[in-house]
Amino acid sequence: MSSPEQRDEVEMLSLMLLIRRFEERASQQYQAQKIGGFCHLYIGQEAVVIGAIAATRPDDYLITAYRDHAHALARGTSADACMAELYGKVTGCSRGLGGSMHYFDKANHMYGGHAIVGAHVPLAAGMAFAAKYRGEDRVTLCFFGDGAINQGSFHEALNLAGLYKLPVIFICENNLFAMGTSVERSTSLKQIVDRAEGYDIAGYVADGMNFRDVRDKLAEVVDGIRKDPHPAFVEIRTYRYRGHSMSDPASYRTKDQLEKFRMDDPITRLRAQLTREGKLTNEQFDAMDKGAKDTALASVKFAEQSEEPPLEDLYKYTYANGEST
Amino acid sequence: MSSPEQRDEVEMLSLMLLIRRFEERASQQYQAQKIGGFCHLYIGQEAVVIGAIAATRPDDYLITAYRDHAHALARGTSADACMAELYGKVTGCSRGLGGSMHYFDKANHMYGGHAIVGAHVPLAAGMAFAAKYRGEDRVTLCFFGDGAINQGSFHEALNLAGLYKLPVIFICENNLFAMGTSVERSTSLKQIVDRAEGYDIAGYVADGMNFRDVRDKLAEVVDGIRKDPHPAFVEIRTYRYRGHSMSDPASYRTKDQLEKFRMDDPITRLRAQLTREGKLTNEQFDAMDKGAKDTALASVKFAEQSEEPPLEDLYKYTYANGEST
Amino acid sequence: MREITYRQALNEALAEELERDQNVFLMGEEVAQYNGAYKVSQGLLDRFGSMRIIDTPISENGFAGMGVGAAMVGLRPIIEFMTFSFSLVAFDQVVNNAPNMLTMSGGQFNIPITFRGPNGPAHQLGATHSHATECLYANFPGLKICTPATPRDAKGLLKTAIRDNNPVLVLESELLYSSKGMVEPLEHDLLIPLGQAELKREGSDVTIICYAQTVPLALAAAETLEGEEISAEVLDLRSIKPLDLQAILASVSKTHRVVVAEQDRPYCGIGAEICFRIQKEIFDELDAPIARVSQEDVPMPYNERLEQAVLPSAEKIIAAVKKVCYA
Amino acid sequence: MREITYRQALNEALAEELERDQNVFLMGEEVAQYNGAYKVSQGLLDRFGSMRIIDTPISENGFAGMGVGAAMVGLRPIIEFMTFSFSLVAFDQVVNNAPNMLTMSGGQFNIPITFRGPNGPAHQLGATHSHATECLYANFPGLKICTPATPRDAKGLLKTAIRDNNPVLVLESELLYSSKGMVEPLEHDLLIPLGQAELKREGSDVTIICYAQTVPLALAAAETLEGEEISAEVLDLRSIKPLDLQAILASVSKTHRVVVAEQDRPYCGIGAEICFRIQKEIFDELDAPIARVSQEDVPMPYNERLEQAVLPSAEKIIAAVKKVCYA
Ligand SMILES: Cc1ncc(C[n+]2csc(CCOP(=O)(O)OP(=O)(O)O)c2C)c(N)n1
Ligand SMILES: Cc1ncc(C[n+]2csc(CCOP(=O)(O)OP(=O)(O)O)c2C)c(N)n1
Ligand SMILES: [Mg+2]
Ligand SMILES: [Mg+2]
Repeated sequence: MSSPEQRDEVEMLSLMLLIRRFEERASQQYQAQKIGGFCHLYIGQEAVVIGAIAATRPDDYLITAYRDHAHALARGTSADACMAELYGKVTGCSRGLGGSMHYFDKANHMYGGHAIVGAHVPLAAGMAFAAKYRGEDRVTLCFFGDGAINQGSFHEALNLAGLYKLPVIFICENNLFAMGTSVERSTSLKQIVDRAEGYDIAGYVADGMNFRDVRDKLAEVVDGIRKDPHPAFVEIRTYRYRGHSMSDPASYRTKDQLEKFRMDDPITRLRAQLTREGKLTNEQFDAMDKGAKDTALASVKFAEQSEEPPLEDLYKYTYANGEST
Repeated sequence: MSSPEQRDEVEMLSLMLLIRRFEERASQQYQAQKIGGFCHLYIGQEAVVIGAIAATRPDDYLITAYRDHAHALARGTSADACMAELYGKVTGCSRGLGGSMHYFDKANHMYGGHAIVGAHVPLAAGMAFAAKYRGEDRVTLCFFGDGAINQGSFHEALNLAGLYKLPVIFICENNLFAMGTSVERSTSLKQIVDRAEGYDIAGYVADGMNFRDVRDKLAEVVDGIRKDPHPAFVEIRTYRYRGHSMSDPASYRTKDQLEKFRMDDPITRLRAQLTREGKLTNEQFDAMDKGAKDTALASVKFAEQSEEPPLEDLYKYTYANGEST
Repeated sequence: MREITYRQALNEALAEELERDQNVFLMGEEVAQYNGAYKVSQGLLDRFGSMRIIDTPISENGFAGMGVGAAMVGLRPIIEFMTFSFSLVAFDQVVNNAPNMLTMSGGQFNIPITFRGPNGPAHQLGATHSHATECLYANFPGLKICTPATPRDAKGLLKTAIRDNNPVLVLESELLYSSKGMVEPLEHDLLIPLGQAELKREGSDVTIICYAQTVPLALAAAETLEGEEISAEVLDLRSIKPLDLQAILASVSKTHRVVVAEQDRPYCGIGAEICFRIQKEIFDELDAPIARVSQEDVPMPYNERLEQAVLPSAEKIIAAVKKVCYA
Repeated sequence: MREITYRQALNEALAEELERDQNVFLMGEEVAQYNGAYKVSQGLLDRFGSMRIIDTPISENGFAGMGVGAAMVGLRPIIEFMTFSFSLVAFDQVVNNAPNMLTMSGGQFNIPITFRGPNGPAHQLGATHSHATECLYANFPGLKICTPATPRDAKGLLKTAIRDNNPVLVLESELLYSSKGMVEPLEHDLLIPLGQAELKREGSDVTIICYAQTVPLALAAAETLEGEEISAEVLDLRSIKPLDLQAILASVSKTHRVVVAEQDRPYCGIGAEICFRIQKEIFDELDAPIARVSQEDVPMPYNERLEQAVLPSAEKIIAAVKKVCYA
């Protein structure tokens, strides 16, 4: 049988498949107007969060922006709870009160889903501060987009993390665009990773279309942090196949660019690697893929059959313990 | 007779003297409770703003933080108007409505005096943008403290200036402390100037106790910008002899450190240079100094004899043209 | 008159003012190449070029501040917030630097800047993306605020705002962008003064004071109420600051009963201020306590049914009217 | 009981709660080595060490957000703003991340954080440094706000705030830091519930509603009015949110006349909300319109005489009382 690491890789591939199939389903249901609000898909970027998950422990803190479906699924939130959240149902991971941009799952150490660009980066520093305060060897994973690095809150958080030597990894998911704005049009820098120098924080680059590269780079970074708490910055180069949100035709980029990245698909690549290495057969892959599709489909059924949150929820969650004012 | 540059240096020295004597007087009047609010003295840092003035044109835009008396005097605002502002008199450079932290002088291109740390840095980018928009070759001088570089607004402004290639010089007056917090305790960097790298902005360092070094470094920078608009960052190392504000005993720093900088006083140094070079006699210096002292003393008299702003001013300046709502 | 959308009306206002005055420029996220997140700036980049229609990074605080700085030296910036929910990260620039400069400089620097973009809840965007900011900004002297509800008002108020010599917030509404209405022909230089309310419907039994997103709700409520023999006057404030107190007092002095329908949250909301002013000026004219229909005082939930429960609605306005009319 | 200063009372509250609960820490600019810009945290670094009393750079948005993050994973941060005027650069963290998290996460993450520091105008600090922020923050559901006026209230409310499981703003007052008052002995665990007003003086002719800096003004006014045969009741709200409406209504039902004395600006200020609530609940009890004494609606000038003209004062309160009493 396969060694633990090898098993892990197959498991990780299956998580990537789950993310993709889940989002394809979500996209379909959104188009059928079963889902409201904004909806931002992660398709194409799967190796980023899964590479990070593969390099860390389940109790490490994880926080991200609004393109967050994958991060919850990666952390073990069920597809049912994720789909139900899109439907605004009480069985959703945020009881239907958060929606696509605000997935939370405390039990699985998923600290959200945050929709104000950059505003969760200081939160990550605070979580890392708490770990250090309590003498835990937990690492905080903070994901954000290439657009977020131009926000003041990003800057303040990096400086604070550098100053207090907090155990946090700032993971920039550089998918080349913030809505319609390409990185060259948003950042006065040749490489995003160079921004870390301005805080004396070590910077790394990983190939986000390559699961193993992401995992290995992060494993190295995590290892260093567990021994001696400090922040790190990792720019992961990736691409979103879809528009910024469901309503964006993405006409600001070329077909060629999209095709180039699709050719380098992270799922296809990991599959090929595992197959080549004799760790995965086509049948196994097909079964996994079917499993992912079935789970995604079942989640739609689950969501549709779930209840709406009761009206009392409005007041129940404004203050802790349902206090009223 | 002396060449224009030489005359300039003597003039610049006399401005430095004026700043020092003015602030000594202001300090005395503050202690006598003739002046209210906060009052932050610049004594020790005179070569910074005067070096910048010597390297630029009177119509270049200038904006700074709340430690701003020197910047107005350097730009040609009269000591009378400056002192009257501290007294809150209608003859003050901001009609007594701004106070110590909010000196403004439109005619002399002094764009304030801004008291929220870091918040004026984007304004400087906007002024530089306007210059570029209109095709002017004006440079914007933006002064701020070492504490300001940890504010989000600083970061956003630098990125924007880098991106749009705006003709602005970000001048960090590094006096080693932000209130009681030393630079090593506020910034996760060995050298402040390195922060500019995170924006692909060229960084320079100058010795703020040395007028000629400040002037020459800035002259070089300004020259480049006039030819081809772009931002620059200059860290100027200096020291404030007094506490952060009038109420701060500055017990967080050593007597030795203060003495070391006092030994390197920018006025003493420029005086010695000019004397050594035969451009200034002791008599000339004494006359200049007496002139500065007289001007400062006269400004107190002027302020004391001036009127308070009328009550109508309250409503007159809430909206342009005195509109009411 | 032509029928155009609210979005188109705003677009015309921008184009006309950009055309009229070289000092006017538009800056914000996705305003240029993307033609605006909500397409309000459609076509402006092509027409006015990249020096005047400027895309920014996601740096609201930074570019709002740039606007203030540019205004200090004579330009007339229009700063678009993709939504006013995002203006909260630029709050300090909007409330400190823009409106205080004139006073702090003793009258030397007025700031002729326009901040604009959609404000208030849209549809299922959740707690952080649904803020109605009018009552927050109204607290700051030196700012002016308008809240157009119709295409005509959108065009006329935005043009006036751009020409105003003070910082003006034009709080638009995502939910109204596609709504249609009659507007003067293109060649007409439509300017609607700030601080003038408009009676959108006359009535005699009760005054419904409203603005922006609550105007269509109030009109719908009035329509229904008419069927129940209650004649409601619908007064659209159009501007929040300056507030047209005269128009309010005139209407209330006629009807003696008031419902304020507001899109913001209740605590220290716009309706509270209006209530205070009415009772202060014409206490004896009131035949019933003033009622308010606002959001519920809770963070906005994502779920559609719960969101609807939080928001003002025609039904809630009708119920409030009946209450104040003791009907 | 002992007589101590308001500053000392806050210091004791901090020390006691830091002592009681290892999860409590204090973070802000100059709170540690400098012992606080206003010396409220005097001695705490020495006693609790640098892991729990933490100096920060000038990054309000950053460290306010760190507090929210730390609270998400079980700590109980106390975040000091050197003044609440500077909280405006951290506005988004205070109004979005702190109070919305519980709703957005469907009840999973409450945020037990205390934001504290001086609020409101001090003395000649000018327009950017004199903000009274209570009405801004009161607009946001999920936040609680208290505004102690006496040393006893300062201690009891701050201790309660730190133990509360929600984000609480403790809005102190620079002008009151050196004021003195009687407070229970050190060993007494003084807790004053949020949402309970206190009658600071009984009276029968008029109710003066006040909080924070206006409490001493209201008491002085009441004293003077007594000499003129007007008996004023002085109700100190102590908390802005939750608001003790019962106490307000009880007093007004007795006196039938109200003056709200508030330290904030008028437009959508605290007094507007209170006015709305009173007339809504007990319209018929009111014998006169409700009057407010607040700041003038202008940016705060530096000049002392003009600043005084902008601020509420005992004289202005007296004039307002006379007006509502038709005296
Ligand atoms: C403060 C703020 N400004 C603007 C927005 C609107 N907005 C949402 S996502 C986005 C682009 C973000 O791009 P990036 O950080 O690269 O993340 P990606 O979408 O590529 O994952 C923008 C501008 C927002 N949510 N918050
Ligand atoms: C946003 C903000 N936070 C805090 C303050 C209070 N404050 C005023 S000056 C200052 C220190 C600034 O230090 P630095 O930038 O180094 O300038 P310096 O005083 O040395 O000239 C602080 C914390 C403020 N004015 N604004
Ligand atoms: Mg991106
Ligand atoms: Mg300094």
